[in-house]
Amino acid sequence: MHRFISKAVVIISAAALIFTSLAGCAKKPAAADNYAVVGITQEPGIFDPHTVVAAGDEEIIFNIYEGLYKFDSEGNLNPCLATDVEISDDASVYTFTIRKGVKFHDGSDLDPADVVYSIKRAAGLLDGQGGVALVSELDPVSEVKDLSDGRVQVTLESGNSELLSYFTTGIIPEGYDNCQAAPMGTGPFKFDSYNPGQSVILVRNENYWQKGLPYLDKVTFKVCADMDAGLTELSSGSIDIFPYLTTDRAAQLDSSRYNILSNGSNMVQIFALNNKVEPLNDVRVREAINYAINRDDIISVTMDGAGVKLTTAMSPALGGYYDTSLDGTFDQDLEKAKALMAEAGYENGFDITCTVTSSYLIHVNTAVELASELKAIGINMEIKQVDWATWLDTVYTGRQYETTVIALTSTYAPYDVLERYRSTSDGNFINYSNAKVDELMEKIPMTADSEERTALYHQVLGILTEDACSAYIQDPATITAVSTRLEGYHVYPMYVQDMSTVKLAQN
Amino acid sequence: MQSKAGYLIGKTVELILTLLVVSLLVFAAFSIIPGDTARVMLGPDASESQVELLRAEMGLDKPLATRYLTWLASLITFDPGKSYAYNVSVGELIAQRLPVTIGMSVIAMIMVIIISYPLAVLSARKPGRLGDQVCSVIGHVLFAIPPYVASLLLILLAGSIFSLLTVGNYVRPSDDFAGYIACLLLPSFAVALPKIAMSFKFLRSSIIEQKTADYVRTSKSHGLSDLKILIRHVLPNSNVSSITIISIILSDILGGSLIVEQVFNLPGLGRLLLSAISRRDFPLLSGIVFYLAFVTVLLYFISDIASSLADPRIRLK
Amino acid sequence: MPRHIHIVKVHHLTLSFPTRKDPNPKPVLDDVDFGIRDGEILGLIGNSGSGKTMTSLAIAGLLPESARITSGSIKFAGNDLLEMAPKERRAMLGRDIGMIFQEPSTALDPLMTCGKQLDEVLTAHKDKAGTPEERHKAIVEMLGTVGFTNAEEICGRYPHQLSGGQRQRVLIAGAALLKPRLLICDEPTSSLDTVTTVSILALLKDLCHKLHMTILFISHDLSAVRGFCDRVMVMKDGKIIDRDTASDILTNPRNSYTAELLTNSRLDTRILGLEPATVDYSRSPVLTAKDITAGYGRSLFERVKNKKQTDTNVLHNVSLEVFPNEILGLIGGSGSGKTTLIRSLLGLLPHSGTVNIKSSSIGAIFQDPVSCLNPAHTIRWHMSEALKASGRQLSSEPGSRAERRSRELARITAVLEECGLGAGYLSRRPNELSGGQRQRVAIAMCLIQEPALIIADEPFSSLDASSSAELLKLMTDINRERHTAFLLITHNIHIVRQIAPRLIVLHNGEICEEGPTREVLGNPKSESTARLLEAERSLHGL
Amino acid sequence: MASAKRNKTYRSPEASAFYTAGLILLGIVVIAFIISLFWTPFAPDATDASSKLLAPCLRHPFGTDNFGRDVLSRVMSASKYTIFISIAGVAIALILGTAAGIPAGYYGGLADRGIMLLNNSIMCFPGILLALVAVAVFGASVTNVIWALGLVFAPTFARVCRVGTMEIKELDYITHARVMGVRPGRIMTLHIFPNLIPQLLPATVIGLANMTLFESGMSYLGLGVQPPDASFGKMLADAQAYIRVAPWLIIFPALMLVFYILGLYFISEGLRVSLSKGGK
Repeated sequence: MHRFISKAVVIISAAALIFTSLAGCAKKPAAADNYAVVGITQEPGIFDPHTVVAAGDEEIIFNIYEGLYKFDSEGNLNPCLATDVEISDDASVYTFTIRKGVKFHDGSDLDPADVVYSIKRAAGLLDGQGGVALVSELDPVSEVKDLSDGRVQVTLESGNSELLSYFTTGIIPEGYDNCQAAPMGTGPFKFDSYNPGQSVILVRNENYWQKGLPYLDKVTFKVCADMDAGLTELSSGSIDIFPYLTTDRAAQLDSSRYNILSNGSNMVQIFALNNKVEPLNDVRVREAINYAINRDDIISVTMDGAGVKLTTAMSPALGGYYDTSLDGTFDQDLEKAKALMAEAGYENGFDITCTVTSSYLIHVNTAVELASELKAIGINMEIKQVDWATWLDTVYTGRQYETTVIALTSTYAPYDVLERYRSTSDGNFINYSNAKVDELMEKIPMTADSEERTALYHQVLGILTEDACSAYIQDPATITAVSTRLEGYHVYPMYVQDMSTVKLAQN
Repeated sequence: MQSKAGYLIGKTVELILTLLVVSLLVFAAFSIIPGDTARVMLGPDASESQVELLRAEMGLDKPLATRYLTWLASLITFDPGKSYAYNVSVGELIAQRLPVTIGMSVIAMIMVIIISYPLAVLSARKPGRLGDQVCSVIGHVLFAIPPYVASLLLILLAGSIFSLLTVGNYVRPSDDFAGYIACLLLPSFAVALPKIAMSFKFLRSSIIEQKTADYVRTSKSHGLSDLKILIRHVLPNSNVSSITIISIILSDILGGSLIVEQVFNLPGLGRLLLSAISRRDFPLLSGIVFYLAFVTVLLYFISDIASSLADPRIRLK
Repeated sequence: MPRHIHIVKVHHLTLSFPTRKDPNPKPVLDDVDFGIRDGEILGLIGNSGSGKTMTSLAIAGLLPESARITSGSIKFAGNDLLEMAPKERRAMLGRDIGMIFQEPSTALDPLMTCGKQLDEVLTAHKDKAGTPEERHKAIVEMLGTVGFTNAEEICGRYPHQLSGGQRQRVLIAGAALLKPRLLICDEPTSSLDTVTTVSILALLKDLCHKLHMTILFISHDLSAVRGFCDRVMVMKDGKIIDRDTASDILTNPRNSYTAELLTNSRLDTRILGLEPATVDYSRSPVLTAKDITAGYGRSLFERVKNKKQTDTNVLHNVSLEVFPNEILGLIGGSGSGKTTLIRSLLGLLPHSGTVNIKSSSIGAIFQDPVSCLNPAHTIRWHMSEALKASGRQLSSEPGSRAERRSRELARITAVLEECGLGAGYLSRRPNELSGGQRQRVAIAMCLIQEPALIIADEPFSSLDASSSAELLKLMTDINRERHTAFLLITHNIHIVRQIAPRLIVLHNGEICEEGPTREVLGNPKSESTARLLEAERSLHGL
Repeated sequence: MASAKRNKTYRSPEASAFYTAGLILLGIVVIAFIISLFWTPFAPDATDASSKLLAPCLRHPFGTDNFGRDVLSRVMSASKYTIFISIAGVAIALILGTAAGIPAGYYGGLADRGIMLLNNSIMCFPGILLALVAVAVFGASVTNVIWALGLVFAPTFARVCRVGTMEIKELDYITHARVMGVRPGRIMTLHIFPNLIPQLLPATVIGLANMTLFESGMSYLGLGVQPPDASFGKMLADAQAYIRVAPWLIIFPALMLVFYILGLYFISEGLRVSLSKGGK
């Protein structure tokens, strides 16, 4: 027997040597490289265009589903499956003209019935849905009608001039209810497979209505544990596109192999303070926190300076809607912060927990920097890291937390940004409640005049700042590394990865 | 012959008992979770009816003993339920990830053997010489470097020196077998390094010990050459004592690869495990834990059988 | 090859182990000069470290690598061994020079059958190899020569399936297989019992005649060479200090060292003036054991497999009585069940039958002086532990803690004193004591418990002669003065003859003879007693 | 055996070399730890955006990290967790292991089989797995890490104790004690345990080293010491991204970690050498 074992060892060793030498010689097949691999740091979970919540899922299904309207990389809202829309004067009836010649991934044609089904499903108007809207913003929709002339009429309970951006929600075939397992839309890519924890693979939609698009045969969204794991893969060449990098990490990449694209992200990174828990329910404490932190330092540490400082709930990227008069409100002032703490009865500070998701290094790092800065006014902040799912459950939905750091994404619409500060909003995870804000937010959709609306927005922002409802930190730049192998990638000011325009570099 | 069968039966009974205790341990670990498992899994936002539903689905409303037996039965049929987070059968998920972890472990083990064995034989030829001492010191240092630290250093080296070995680029064995091996080489090496040191140290001292054994003196007095004594007596005897250590090393490698996968971003059991941990996916977690332990128990069982085959003192008692 | 008078001639051999620190150490062999005559059996006697093993290894060419021969030469059949190439020398091993060693239990590769290992001797020497069938025939034949009747079967066995004596025979067969002219035997019998020793010596002598072999026989025991060797050399500190014919040396040692070795080989009790107590056999015995049957259990699996078969018993219905003041001798060969009996009597082993002890405690002392004391603790700890365990602790007595402690100390010192150990030993640890001193502490630990009976299990077997003698004297003194009874287990018939009025002979787990010592030894009725006596006589000449 | 007289001050040169090397390496870490209890150059978690990712210089001998935190201070304070967790964990493992191993070895039979079955079953979980799961179930905190590692390591000690006890209990002095009527509990604690120390000592030291390996691995995975507290594993995990631009972030924690583990290995090796030589 021992002889047998010795022999076996020899044979195995020899075999191993052969394998290793083979592996050494093997060259990757050069052909068929018309693909791209995109790194993502969240486990994808939901592929249903109407129930999707996480931004990480939306950036994938952006390529599968299309809505009646669609954003472009500039943040403009363009007609997509609709060619045109007519909005009634009181903004309560939207009439869409449906594009012709569009095919679903299974080859069937898009017709108005599909649109009616999809919008009804999103708005919760189908039988058996009990009127609960899957896309809560579409809740005001009261009726969807096929006008039989290639147009679809959507009627709202009350006028709302800000609703067009929500008609970007995906259109699916009539009666189709298997979006989770087999996503089916009209987008430039078809769903191929999902390997949990590993990847989502999309393949080219040959029947895409925009002629010539897409360029790539295959797009893989590959799950990386975190940014650093993604960076490792990026430098080894197994990932082509990796968004949401920090500048210092991007700087490490070989510039001959990667183009670094940077863009304002229209995100609002917030140091969220749960307005319902002690001692954060005291506005003076919230103010003190706002005065204690140094936003420039945080931006420097987390984004290597590539971020725009925020003092309020809206990114300056939204142009006129942003109130420039608020700039500089909460510049660091430790004396003032300490005074406010003392006034609130916390001259010796207090202990607090910051629940932050480990999926995003930028937020963890922000929390670490915040903890260090808050020490100066006696606040001892403990950092508790949780995974994304837990964060969503306990912090965002459950609101069981004291503080957290997260970036709020939104469509390119000011209403979407501020909607969450309504006391009844699902997105109001900071438990902010101010009757005046509620009232103003009610009023805005009814207001047709855009200047008047802007003034109302400014008013809301002013109140939010006055209440110091949370500490706003920055609009972090979206930094994306794209392999020089590819071109045509556009960074969107929102959380999407548009792969339709990406193609192999010409050389 | 009868006692050989007896030995086998005894070992098999031991194997089954151990597996039972292992399963009990795993089950207990997930049954004493503070609070309501279903509630913990669903999060605070879930409605009471949702929790009830999951509780019923997971069988949490049944008595502990029933739950254990059901779970045990599902383990035996290799179908331990559905992952809560992925909504896919646990068995399927594990099967998907197995090639990475098993591949890494096998490659690492081969590396351990082909590197440490010849070195140990050479070192043990002249113990105390410079070469031997250099090997021993390097061995100690390697032993003290955690696999993930070794991985970091290797990544740094690999990125700049061996452009052949790509980091984190996992190739499925069905797509390109050579590529599959190639992508696992570096992580396997990181896992193997401290074990190479361990096995070198053990083999070396075992060979030295055997070389001073009385039977070697007898063989010398019979006029056998040193080489023949080494091959026919010393190595087989030291192999017998090495079988146990090899099974321990294999189990360590399995554990080590769980971490190293994370560093190299390979889609193996380790990452599945960590994601199951972070998402509190208990069906998946208990499945992974049990099957990993199962593999180890099996390894020890095989090593026991192997040493009984190799050693007549155990075989023919 | 021409015949020489001396088959081996060692000329002024000096050997040392130089190290980097000490390039010129004291030589291990210092100007050793002797010859081995063709056909003789030459005994080489000396204590460990005397250089006798190095001498034999030098002849065989198996010296450790660090050894350096600084001067001298070794000639074998006229050829200078030290001038030969290593390969040539190796070829001589097995073919011209055979060797057997001390420890037969480890001298065979446990993974290889005996037949295969013997086969290696043949295949290692290509000129003598022949076909497998021829080789097998030669091996079986040689196994027959060394006394195996089942030679074919032995070929297929692994070493662990053989007894010590059998293994030594296999080793002898291996050494003699190619009929070498010189057979070096390095203490081949020191780990064997007396009966086996006698048979192995007889075999060697037989081979010497049959195969015309010359034997170099190395031993530390001068008496073992009696009647076996033709000539004897005595070695001390790397020098040969005495050489003559065997009978001359044994009867008429010419220097003090040889004389000392000679006394060590026998235990001369006559000069000690041992006076055991007189025994009154009408008194009721301190220990009565009836129908003791004991053995070692089988594994759970074996029991499940075969329910009917009873446990393998080592003892069968042994009954014995020990009377007050008595020293009862218990002798028996190895495997006779002595140890099992004692463990049963001490209640350490499950057994059937009854053991009745008319005393609160019995004391026990064991064979091995190394492990008889706990190395982690001082002698004082040992004594007070024994005192505590006996229940005779003084804690219930009046007085403060310090007073009790001092009284306890006084008692401990007194008992140690009685056993010949002064108060200076109190704080010592076992590894600072000699074997004899440790056995004394063990006895003292018994005494402090004031037992009526002490069971002594081969207490002398690992001690040198003077320590044994002193211990023996201590035991008889205790017996006489304290009226403590002893059950003395030993294989040394000589001691039993001197101090034990009554004797039990154990054989195969049964008492085969019992009665007054003089009668039993003077007129052995059972074959096993006779054999024990015979082996004793042939080895020690008593 | 007269040679058993052991000269206590004698050490083989091999053992001395191991001791010296081990104590120097370990000393570096332990001194850093002791100083950190009273003083660190900077507060270990004080960030300073203006001085981030500085290469080693006079002000920051080990450089600074991406938050501008002083790496020397962080390394010093990280040694605290490493040392504390390894000692506390080994203490738990040692207590559990001896409490299970000695009776198992002493009594044998069914009790032994039961204990060893449990023992072997725990050992069947590959290395770090059990600790990870325990922490996963009960949450990541220093206390949980200590308990988990203590539990994982206990079987090793139980094994050493059991085997040692089985050997020792056959020795005459234990038989003697039994004959004298010493109670089993006393035999196990006072007669057997002191004689297990020569075997337990190297096992304990190597246990400290292995526990550190595990702890740093868990911290690396984010399941050990939680930020902003410093631990070697977490520091290395964070430093992975800066492997090229700021290698000092990897080098210093890795060196300290390896020093500690290697120092312990060397000492255990020295103990093994001197105890095995002294015992024979």
